[in-house]
Amino acid sequence: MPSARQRQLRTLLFWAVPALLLLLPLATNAYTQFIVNGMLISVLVTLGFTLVIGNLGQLAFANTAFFGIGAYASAILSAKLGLPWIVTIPLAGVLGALGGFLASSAALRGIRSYYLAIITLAFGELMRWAYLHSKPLTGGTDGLPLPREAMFGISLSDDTLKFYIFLAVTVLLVKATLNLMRSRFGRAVMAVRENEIATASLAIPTARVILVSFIWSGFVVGCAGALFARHVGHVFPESFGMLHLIASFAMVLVGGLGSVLGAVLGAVLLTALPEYLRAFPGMEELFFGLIVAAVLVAMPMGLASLLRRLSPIFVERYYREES
Amino acid sequence: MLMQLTLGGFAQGAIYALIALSLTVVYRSTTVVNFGHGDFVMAGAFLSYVLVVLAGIAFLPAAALAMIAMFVLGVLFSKGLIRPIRGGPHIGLALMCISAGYVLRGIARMVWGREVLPMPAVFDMEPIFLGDLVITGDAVFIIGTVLVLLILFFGVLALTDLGKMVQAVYQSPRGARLIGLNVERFNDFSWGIGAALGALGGILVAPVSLLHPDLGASFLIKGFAAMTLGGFGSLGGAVLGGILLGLAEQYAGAYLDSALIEITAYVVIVLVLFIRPQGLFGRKAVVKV
Amino acid sequence: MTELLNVQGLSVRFSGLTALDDVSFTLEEGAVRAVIGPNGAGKSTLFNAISGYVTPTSGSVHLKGRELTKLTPHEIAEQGVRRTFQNGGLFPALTVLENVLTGLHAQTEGSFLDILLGRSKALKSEAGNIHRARELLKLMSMDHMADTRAGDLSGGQQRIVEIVRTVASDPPVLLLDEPAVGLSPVARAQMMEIIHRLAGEKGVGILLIEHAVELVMAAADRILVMAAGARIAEGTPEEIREDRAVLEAYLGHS
Amino acid sequence: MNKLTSLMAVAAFAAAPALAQDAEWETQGLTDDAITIGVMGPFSGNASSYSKALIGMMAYYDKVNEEGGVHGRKLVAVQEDTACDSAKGLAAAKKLISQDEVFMLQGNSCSGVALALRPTIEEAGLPWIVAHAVSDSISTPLAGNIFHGVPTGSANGRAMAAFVLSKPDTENVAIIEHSNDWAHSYSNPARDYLKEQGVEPTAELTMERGQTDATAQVLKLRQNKPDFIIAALYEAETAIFLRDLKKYGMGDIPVMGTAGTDLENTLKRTGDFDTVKNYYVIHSYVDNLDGEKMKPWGDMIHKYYPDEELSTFSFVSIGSAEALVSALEAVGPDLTRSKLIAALEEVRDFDTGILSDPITWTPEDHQGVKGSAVAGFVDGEPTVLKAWGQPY
Repeated sequence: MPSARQRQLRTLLFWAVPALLLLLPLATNAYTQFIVNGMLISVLVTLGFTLVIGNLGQLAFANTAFFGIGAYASAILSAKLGLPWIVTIPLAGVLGALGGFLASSAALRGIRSYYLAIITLAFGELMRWAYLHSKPLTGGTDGLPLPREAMFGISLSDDTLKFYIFLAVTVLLVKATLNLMRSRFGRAVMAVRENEIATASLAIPTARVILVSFIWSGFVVGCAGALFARHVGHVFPESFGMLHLIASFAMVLVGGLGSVLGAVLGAVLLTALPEYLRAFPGMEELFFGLIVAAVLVAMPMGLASLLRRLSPIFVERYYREES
Repeated sequence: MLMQLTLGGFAQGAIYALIALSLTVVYRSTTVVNFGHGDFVMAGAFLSYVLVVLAGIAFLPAAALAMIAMFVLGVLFSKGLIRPIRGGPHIGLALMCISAGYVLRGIARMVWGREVLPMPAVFDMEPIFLGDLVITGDAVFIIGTVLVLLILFFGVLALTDLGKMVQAVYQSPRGARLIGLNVERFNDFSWGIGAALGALGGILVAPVSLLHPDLGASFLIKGFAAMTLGGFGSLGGAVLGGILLGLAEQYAGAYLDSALIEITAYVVIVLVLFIRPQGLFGRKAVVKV
Repeated sequence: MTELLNVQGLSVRFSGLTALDDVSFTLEEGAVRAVIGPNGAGKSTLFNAISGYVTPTSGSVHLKGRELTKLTPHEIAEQGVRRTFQNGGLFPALTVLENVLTGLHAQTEGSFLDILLGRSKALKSEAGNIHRARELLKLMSMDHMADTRAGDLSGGQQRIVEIVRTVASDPPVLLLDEPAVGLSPVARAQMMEIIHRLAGEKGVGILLIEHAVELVMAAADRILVMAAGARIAEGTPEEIREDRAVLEAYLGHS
Repeated sequence: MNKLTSLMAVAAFAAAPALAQDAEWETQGLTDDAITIGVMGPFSGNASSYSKALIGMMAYYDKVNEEGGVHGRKLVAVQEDTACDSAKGLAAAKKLISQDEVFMLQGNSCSGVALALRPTIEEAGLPWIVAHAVSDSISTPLAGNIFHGVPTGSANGRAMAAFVLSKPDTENVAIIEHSNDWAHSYSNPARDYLKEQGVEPTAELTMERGQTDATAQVLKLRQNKPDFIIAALYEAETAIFLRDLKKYGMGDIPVMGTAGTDLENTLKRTGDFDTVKNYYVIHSYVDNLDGEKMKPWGDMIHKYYPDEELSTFSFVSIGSAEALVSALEAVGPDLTRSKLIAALEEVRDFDTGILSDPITWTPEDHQGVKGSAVAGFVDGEPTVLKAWGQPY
């Protein structure tokens, strides 16, 4: 286990990274800033995803559905009800959580493993169909543009402003998720994955653990959806199809299944890499496919496991001993 | 109109049945659901295209060659990529299948991404008009081929020694291992058969449709829906589920709204899993909590 | 001695098959009661019925006068009846310390929101539990293994950690499902010692399924013998050793 | 631009376009011998077949360059992939604008992406000529720097409906379409035009991308007996729909298709003339694809892209490239972004020699091409038509 000093170092590191990131806009242009903003969104999506498929061990593919629900919720609330976008972020999270609740109701009915995968896939595609065919609300195929809006006198089309907002939301949600994972709840989530029957024998309400995991995953990804809506400025049904699933998978796996640190690493790396692959259009599917296959065979626990070997400060423990 | 829809439903359903059957063959022996199967179907269609159009081989031998090639690919996939992670979590296996599918799709896209390819019509027979009912060459060809194949498949399974062995493995892989059967090799073989049968689905679709790298995605979902409807793991159920799904799509499209065709499969999946998770014939599809 | 567990007329039938047939007994504070019987005698069904994994067809289970029969497994565990599992119920990917902490789940304070926000209420309670878990491990001389993955422990160590996890919350009643299976003689002796200490020092009422006869005879105050789902004998170890029905049941099946 | 100053002067950031109109900005992406042009298109992803649309334009650049360029400057295309995905498209646009610092933009195929790009590009202020995407909302309401160089959805949709109604005694019109933005950009203006003319579509059906069977739709149409069918379907589904139509004995009903398909390739795909003989498509060109007047353009594309399979998309962006070059010529050697925008707004009735309708851009209206011809088979030959029975 990490020593008290290592724990302090870890805490320092955790806050130093976002603190340093505050200076990042000095080094970026509109394009690189946009990519970085996209990374922050991917971090949240991957985080929510890894919680369910990694920690809880449930094969639920409803991630794109939560993401879409969040994005549409944010777009609809700001475009149709005139709410300030920043207010729609938690609301989108709540609606994403509602999606999580629906997905968990399948898991709690005993629909698990591949069945859960299939039914959640179907759920995601039904949502996409619903966006397409609810034109008055969602704009149908034309999508829904977010209204122009300013905060602190700066237009929300400004990538630097968006960066600071995205960063704040991401740091908050990552920290909250870490708190969660390093509590009795986080242990219970893992316990359910390892042995659901034995978990119940320890006075842990397993159904509630599954329910809350899905809800939190939906909340995080729903918030990410709201960020995405503003990131692109225009929400289309096509952004939430099955095609986007493989990228999410790759991020979860490359980083390390069930690891918060891994979610961050995987999301950052695999959002950046396709930009370097821009010179070779059409290679992305091949590339992601090969990466996932290679990681599965050669490094099933992802990059996080390498870091763990490097230094104990990267070991993620499911308890918290404050120094 | 009902008769016509029924015929159309059977022709579509025959393809779904084939795909669901091929998924089930793999699932029954290896307990892996191939989430990349749609792309195997696509690969079959593209291979037959390459052989027919580019290499100038006649359709039937080309189809046979494409199936053999896909059989080999299935075996190699099982040996090279599934075996190393067998026994690991389902998530890993599902992801491996998905990524294999993406690789196939990526290859197809690299080579043909910018063209939508036509396949020459195979059964260019004049349609037969029976009163209001039109019977087309395509429909006859698809239904006929699938029917022959199903008879062959279930015949082998029920009547031959090989079939009995296969059924024995389905009953108890451990028992099969005890009597000296090489289960690993049997699994490779199942992957090969699954890939070849799925490829045949693609090959049959190719002449009536057009080829593009995303061809497989919708078939995968149809296959899942058919499997779920028939009962996960039931070979006969997969076939019946496929046919019923084909019919349901046609009826829903014609009598309700054509926008429903696209989501019939999804609705079937959700309803069946919530109301009768074991499907029509399957063992219970739920894990005991 | 105070009565803890009162099992009355407990029966379980699965589609016509009687797995448990009208079993009644009581368990008192500090008592160790063993359940023995050949395979298929209904011992595991009895455990599952008491701990809520199987719904009894008839009969009742009370803990200190409170009915448990209709409760779910985690509710029964929360009431204070905790169990181990025959095949080992540890979470292999969690560390030893994390495993023990899961046993203190219900004893941890702080709502979901407290946890999310990292409020001191939740943190303090967590810190207290970590301290307690370490103490318990130290008692078993397992504290040096606290950060080892449970899956990497030896079979005997796993059994001990599972018991530590199960008793961490100080439950009044403990159901041990073959705690000594697969253990070395040294580990068996240690297990005996643990059982004695739990019953003698802490007054835990222990219900024990065990095949190892010498362990049963040495550990149990009373023995319940089952065959084909029903109780065929009950008594002190000495009485059971003499009982003809028991001998027949065993001889008839071996 | 100094990043630190802009960061501190955040208010100025908000007013970026105003700030940006300085001399340096005006000639960004410009050297004495090159004009860099950002070319965005779906070079990957499931819509990558539309990237063909950018080939004609780039071949035209090559041709101009070979002839010495414009006032001594070569047209240098910087390609970026949008994958037909809004987030990827935005990244592409931002890369071209702020990293590659191109002088102007031309291209983009997917309307959804173009709609997502519009606010960013409008704010950036550099000229953008939309060379393929058809949605009207890309260029309406007017954005000072965004020009539409192809017939828009409404121009096409109205042309489709007008052609349908130009057939004598057309009363019963049915519509079949994909439920996506591309299909709606044709079908909605067509609906509007029909309504203006007092015609209500009698059947509105959908057929999704990837469907390999149109039996249900065709049988519904059989009960309906329309005089004309408007089909906003992609290439593959068009072929399937026409084939099923003929299969069920309705091959005599004329079908009006979009600019997303062409007669020659549809014929190739169905492999049967009878199936397509009553198929009409929006055809924005002066001649059929293998006609006399199109041949030089086809030759030009093949000169620079020898392996290109020609389809209707291959030619679609050439007209706007011609208009761009004429505007660049008009500006003269002292090129700036503002001068180019002003020159583009001077383009009047510009005959491209390839588009059936001329290009006109005015300060009030940037939708340059107002109409489109139709093509259909006449006596077995693909023929460009003005209206039912009237050759172009």
